[in-house]
Amino acid sequence: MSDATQTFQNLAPSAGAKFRQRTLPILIFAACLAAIPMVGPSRTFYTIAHQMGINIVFALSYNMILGKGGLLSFGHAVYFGFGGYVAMHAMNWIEDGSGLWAGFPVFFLPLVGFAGGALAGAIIGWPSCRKAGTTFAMISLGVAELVFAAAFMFDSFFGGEQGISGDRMNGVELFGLSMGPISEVYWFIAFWTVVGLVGMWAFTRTPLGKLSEATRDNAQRVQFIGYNPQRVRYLVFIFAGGFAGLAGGMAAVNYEIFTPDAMSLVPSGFVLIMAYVGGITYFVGPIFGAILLTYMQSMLSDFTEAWLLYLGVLFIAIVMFAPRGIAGIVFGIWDGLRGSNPGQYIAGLLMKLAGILLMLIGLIVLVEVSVRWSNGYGEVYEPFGMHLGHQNVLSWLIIVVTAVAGVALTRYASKDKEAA
Amino acid sequence: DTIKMAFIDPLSGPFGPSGEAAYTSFQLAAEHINANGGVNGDMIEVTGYDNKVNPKESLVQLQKAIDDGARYILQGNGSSVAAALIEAVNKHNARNPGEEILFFNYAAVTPAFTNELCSFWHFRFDAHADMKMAGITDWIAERDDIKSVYLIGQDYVFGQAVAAAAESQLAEKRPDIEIVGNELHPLGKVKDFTPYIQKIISSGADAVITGNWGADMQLLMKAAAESGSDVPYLTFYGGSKGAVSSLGEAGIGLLYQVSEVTTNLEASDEQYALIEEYKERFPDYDYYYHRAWNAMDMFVAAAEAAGSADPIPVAKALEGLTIEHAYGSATMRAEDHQIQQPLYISVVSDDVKYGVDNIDLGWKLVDAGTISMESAEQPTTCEMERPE
Amino acid sequence: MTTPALSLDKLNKSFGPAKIINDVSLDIAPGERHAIIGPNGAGKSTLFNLISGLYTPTSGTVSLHGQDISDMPPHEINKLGLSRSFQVSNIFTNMTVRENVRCGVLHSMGQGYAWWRNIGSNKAVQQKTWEVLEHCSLADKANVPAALLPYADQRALEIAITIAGGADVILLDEPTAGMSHSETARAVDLIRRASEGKTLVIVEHDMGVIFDLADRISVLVYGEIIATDKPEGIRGNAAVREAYLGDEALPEEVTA
Amino acid sequence: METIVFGLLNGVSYGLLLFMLSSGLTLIFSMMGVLNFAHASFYMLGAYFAFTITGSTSFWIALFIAPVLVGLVGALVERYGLRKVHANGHVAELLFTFGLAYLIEEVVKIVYGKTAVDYRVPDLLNFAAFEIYGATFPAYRIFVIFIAIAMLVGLWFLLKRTRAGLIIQAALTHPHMVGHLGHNVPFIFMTVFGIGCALAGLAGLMAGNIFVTDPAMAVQMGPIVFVVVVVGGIGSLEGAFLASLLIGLLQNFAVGINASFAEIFAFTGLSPTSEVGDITISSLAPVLPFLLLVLMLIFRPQGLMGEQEL
Amino acid sequence: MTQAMLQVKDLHAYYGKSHVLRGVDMEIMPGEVIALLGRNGVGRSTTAKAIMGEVTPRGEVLFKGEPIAGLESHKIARMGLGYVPESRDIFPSMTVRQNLVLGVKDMRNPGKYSIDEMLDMFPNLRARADNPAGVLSGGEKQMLTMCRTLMGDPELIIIDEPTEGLAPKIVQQIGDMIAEIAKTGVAILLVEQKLSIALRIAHRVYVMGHGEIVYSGTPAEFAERDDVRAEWLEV
Ligand SMILES: Nc1ncnc2c1ncn2[C@@H]1O[C@H](COP(=O)(O)OP(=O)(O)OP(=O)(O)O)[C@@H](O)[C@H]1O
Ligand SMILES: Nc1ncnc2c1ncn2[C@@H]1O[C@H](COP(=O)(O)OP(=O)(O)OP(=O)(O)O)[C@@H](O)[C@H]1O
Ligand SMILES: CC(C)C[C@H](N)C(=O)O
Ligand SMILES: [Mg+2]
Ligand SMILES: [Mg+2]
Repeated sequence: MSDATQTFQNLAPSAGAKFRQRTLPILIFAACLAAIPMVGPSRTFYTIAHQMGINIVFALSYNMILGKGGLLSFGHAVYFGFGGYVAMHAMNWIEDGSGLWAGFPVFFLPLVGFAGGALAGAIIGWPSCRKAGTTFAMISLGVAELVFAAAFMFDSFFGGEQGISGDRMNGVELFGLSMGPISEVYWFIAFWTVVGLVGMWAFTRTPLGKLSEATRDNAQRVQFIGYNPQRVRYLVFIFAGGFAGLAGGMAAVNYEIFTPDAMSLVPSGFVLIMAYVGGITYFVGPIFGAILLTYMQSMLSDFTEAWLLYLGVLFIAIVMFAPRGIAGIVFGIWDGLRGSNPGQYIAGLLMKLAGILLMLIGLIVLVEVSVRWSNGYGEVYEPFGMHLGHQNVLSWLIIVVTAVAGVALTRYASKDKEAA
Repeated sequence: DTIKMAFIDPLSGPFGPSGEAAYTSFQLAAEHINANGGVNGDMIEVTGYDNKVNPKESLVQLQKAIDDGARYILQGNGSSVAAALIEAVNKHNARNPGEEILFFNYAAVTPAFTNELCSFWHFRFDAHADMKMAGITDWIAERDDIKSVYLIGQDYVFGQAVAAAAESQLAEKRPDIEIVGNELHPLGKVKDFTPYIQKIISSGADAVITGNWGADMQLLMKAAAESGSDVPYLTFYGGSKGAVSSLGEAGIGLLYQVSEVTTNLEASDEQYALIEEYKERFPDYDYYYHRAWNAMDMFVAAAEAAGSADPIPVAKALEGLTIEHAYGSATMRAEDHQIQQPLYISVVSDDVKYGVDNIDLGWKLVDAGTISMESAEQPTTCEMERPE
Repeated sequence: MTTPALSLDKLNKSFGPAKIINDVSLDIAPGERHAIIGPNGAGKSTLFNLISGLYTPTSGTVSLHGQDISDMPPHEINKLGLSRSFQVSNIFTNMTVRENVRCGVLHSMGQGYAWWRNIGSNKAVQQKTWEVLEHCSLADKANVPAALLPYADQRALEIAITIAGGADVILLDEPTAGMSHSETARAVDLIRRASEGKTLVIVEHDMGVIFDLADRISVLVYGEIIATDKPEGIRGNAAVREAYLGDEALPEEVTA
Repeated sequence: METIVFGLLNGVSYGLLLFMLSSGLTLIFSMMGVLNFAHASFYMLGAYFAFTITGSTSFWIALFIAPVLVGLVGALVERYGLRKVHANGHVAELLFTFGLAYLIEEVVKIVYGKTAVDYRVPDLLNFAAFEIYGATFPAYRIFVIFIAIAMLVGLWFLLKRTRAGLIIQAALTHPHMVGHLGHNVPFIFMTVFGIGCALAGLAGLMAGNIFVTDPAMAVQMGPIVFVVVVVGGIGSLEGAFLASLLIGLLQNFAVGINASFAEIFAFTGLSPTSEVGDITISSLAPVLPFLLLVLMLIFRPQGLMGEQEL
Repeated sequence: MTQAMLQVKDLHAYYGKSHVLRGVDMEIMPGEVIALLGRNGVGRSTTAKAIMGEVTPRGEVLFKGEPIAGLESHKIARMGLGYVPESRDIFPSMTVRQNLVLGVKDMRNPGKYSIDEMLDMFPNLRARADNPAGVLSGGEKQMLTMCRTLMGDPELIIIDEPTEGLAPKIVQQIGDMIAEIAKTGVAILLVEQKLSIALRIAHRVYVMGHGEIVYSGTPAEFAERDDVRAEWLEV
């Protein structure tokens, strides 16, 4: 038996591997976060970074139920919203200094958000987690609309159109942070992003986390190893709600306002897209998705009005051609590079990339020319000093040639790969 | 350098046209100012930020605007947004001394903003709801044939303020009038007002008072036309895009509006030229937001008086400033930063110089429809904190 | 007389008008290896579904060690010590083999729905997982994702998950379906070892397996048990031969 | 009394519009198992196409061309998009249509602008059909009712009476078998998707001028369509019809009722908390369909007339 | 030498990872009735499905010399292959007549049988022509599926377990019917478990075991081979 004992330990990854694969990435991530303020970033940078932090936690929490739990929800923003609202109210209680709240630091409001989100998850999850699959998806849609519409009726909690706002510069100061200027809020966001990330990562390593994956893969079988899949789903759902609420609490402190729109289908759809584009089969996928999409949302929207169109194209392309998302692509490339024939792999990859790039150029020119044409303000798309109006033959030439060449090249590259 | 102004308002969705109409007005005003040499030699740049009439989104856009270097915020579409902006601007200015920003509110008319919620950083360039409602109720007070009134409005601060003002002012001026309906509907979500119109018809009301604007105004009129309703509509924003054309001929003599000007008031040729230039540039819209010119002109006057385009000196110079504009004079009351100016009640008519919505109907001043600056003035409870 | 490990009493199951299981009564003693055979669509899998709680009987009772379990949900029944496998492999395809088995082990190790502790930190769980893997000759494939296993190994994993929880009554539904000869032999060996000292109920079409393993055999035809006997008895039972082989035209050759 | 009559009239005409919109989705969902999230986007396309065609020709030409165009777009989407995703399961399909909804909305914004277009009721039908309790009922709405009923009959006939309908119905439960009989199931699916989209397009054409033709119309209608289909029962045309009427009536009656919870509670002798009491029945109107959806899914997942669960 | 109607060469098929067909070879000549025997689960139905394109085949399948492996099923059907699956798959809510209508591939160019002729041939069905097919008895359903397939004018029909779950008398009837159809020149691949009927009507038998053909011969030859039966068919 002693023999077996030795071997079974070898089955699990070694302590070194564990450190390399699990602890190290998180340490690096945290170190990056800590290093950022040293380079003296701009206001804009902070604004986006905060949004990213919030979205990372939100998207990860969504993936607890979609990726790890196999439940497609169209209403995850409800829990984000509940968490945010509860935190918002708590912020106001802190300001009023009423009772216990007088001594509660604003810094810890995300915990209140967690409680709010988890509570909402516990209430709403009770009826909805009895089902899975499409039924669950439809219930989540119905609940989302229901809560959103009801939010305009209960003004004392949701604040109607105007929402609830507050002031984060109250209560006990922690770590010498007044929480006023944006650069101080940064530490708050960074801290809770890491907490959320570590918390959700740890969750995947617990029995419940594993059971959640088992229930996703095969709910029927879970019954026959002694677990009630409904209960597994329910518990996971509460946690996902809690972490969404945590993100909501972060948002409450960051924006100091919550409106019912935070619970509408739009943010619910956005978090779905973030998680899916990032890659729902990987823990880190949603992080990629959150970073990319937040960036697109805030920066791309400055460059082009049609950024949502690009987002739609990106999403559909991912659904059709890369269902494992960005993370899948990244890890796929990584594997390819370490595969048997990296040289050939790189060649194929470059060819594909070139093809995609060409298609992208065609698409961008098409969209940008059209946008300006449709706006009718007589503006003209002028990349790299070119003058691409809608009456310019060159514009249409670029569009057609690049698109055709791109498609052809990509096809050729994939054929090549298959043959190999 | 350039003076950056951020226009934070809806540029898409059901209230997009309201935002666009104002955005184009501010841009044209800025162009003219720049063409005349700018402000102390500096050029003005007005950039649009779409907020979808959502307060939270507005704060995101505000942040962006500040990051982009804007020191002046222009907003008007929606008091819910304005409330959030006032608060955010107050906080920003408290937390970032030296980087102050000013908020020029050109249309969000909830009275509280220049009363209990007043702020040094906020200036309002439109008459607030109590002022406008006073105009309407004075007019009703004279009309003995109106015995019952139906109130319909949007369910948010502004709509609530309108309803409250109507109730209290009518109770005072015409206690005999019965309020047969007081309905608030969701903001920008109703697509078919037919059931509401039918409720109005069955209530037998003699007049309807509404503060609706944007699509909510237009669709209300569309449903009224379809249901053949013939009650008069006393509105703040009958001038919203599409409202007049939705009613068509049926609107003549029925659709009223109280506003700071209409294009059919007497004016100089210069002003007529401006109206025509606007129409030429933006054929989808009509010259409606005269207050955009007022706001910009007052800004220029203040900045020139202060000799600086920095927010604090400009704000101080704005207090008590009076300008002459195309239709008379306007004064920024120092106490509460509420503009004071005459108001006009007009009604849809086919006998006008300028039609709206690209049809021949337009707004014509009603008899005794001019409300002087003095009678439009309302007291304020504002206690303002001013920086050193 | 000892209480039977598993006892069916006048069990009936209908889907709408279709009566699939018809008055089935059967006692299986502790430690017995019992086989159920019968033509396609006879109701064998349905019977398993009734016993394991996936379906509730239309009438009649199922008892486990004398306790009525007819109306219990599957996970409750599982907790009482009954475990089953499936005719079509029913494993957690996106997990590794080790994780699959570990999921099967968790409950019996008192891990419950715990979310506050690391799954890897419990030595007993790891130990038990390892034992089961070893037992089912899957240890060398422990870190392979289950979906990538060869078919025969998936079937072995199916059995591994079934026995991992340490149940003392085990139901196997066609464990060797789709396996080649040599794979079947390996599977039989595994089943024999895994059911040591336990009660086993097995459904199989492969008669070699049945006669090799079973202490007793029941023949189910159109929802009714037409015979229950020792293997030799079944082999010689004409009714069974007819029902199962459908060889009624060649009676004289059957005796050969 | 007036409330009841008005509620009935408006409820029925709104309900029938909903039916037009959801019948296409019912068709697609029941045949292909695809919960088409972009369905309302095709409805929007119908309205915009109708607007364009009406502008250059007339409403009556648009009436025929716009739905066909939308149907073609739908068929292309099926052929070059959905079919590829099909192998990855229903969730992938659903996500595909979800992304498609985004895409269509953005394209519409680029082509037609971000605000509403002025798509009007044709002059020929722009008159009052009759007057009742001082309010008139527009002729166009009668036209809508008429078209919706024609559509119900037509669809029913198509599904139950023709060989093509037989094939479609058979492919619904036994796609493989239908293939073995020599019928081209993928082509059928493409056609069905096209027809479903065309129906949505027709609904858009009819409704775009009653309501508003703007880029938000899809998002606004989308969820309600799901409510109809799910409440009606998967794959049941009759169910969808019933559910549409039910929701139409429910919403319109609710708007007409002034009572608040406080009054209702007072009537039953209970005392509500102030905020719940302030809620009026009419303000509940937007919530009701979703309440119905959630309750239905929890207590009767197969819907009103459906046979199987979602 | 006449061209074979159907040739199957080294056919493999998988369900996910499980290798169900491991190189099946067989050949069917025009007008021939072939019985495919074997124990439960050896892969007979899978063979039929792989030929018909319901399961992805690997290997070669030639129909009248033309490769059909991997084609979509409707194309295979249109080339002249009929298939009666194990699950029968009648359309239960449609009438018998409607079921038959669906068997016709092209309405403008119907096959040699009209619906009336079909119903004349099977008086049982005529009596129920306008009833929903769902109410038919098991035997009648089996007849209906075969008639439906005949409506499409196939040159080869693959019939999977036509007698499963049927009473002996009906089994007899179905057997006669198949023999009847064969006489019209249609080749038949009969997947059967019941030796009696298989041996009565087949011209040749194939025996399958573990995804391969393990024996082939005429019924008379097969009758001599107790060893094959013992190893591959019996308990
Ligand atoms: N949920 C259900 N609803 C309706 N009928 C069912 C259901 N489950 C099984 N049946 C029917 O019950 C009968 C028995 O099925 P079962 O799966 O128990 O057979 P089996 O003996 O296991 O056959 P096999 O050897 O092919 O596995 C079949 O006719 C089947 O169609
Ligand atoms: N859809 C499927 N998925 C996975 N395995 C399958 C599937 N269908 C059949 N099998 C397996 O493939 C093997 C061959 O099945 P097939 O249906 O071809 O057998 P058969 O010889 O026709 O037997 P019978 O019809 O008597 O059950 C069996 O082991 C069966 O369990
Ligand atoms: C644009 C305006 C009509 C806005 C409205 N007056 C409000 O205060 O909300
Ligand atoms: Mg079975
Ligand atoms: Mg078979």
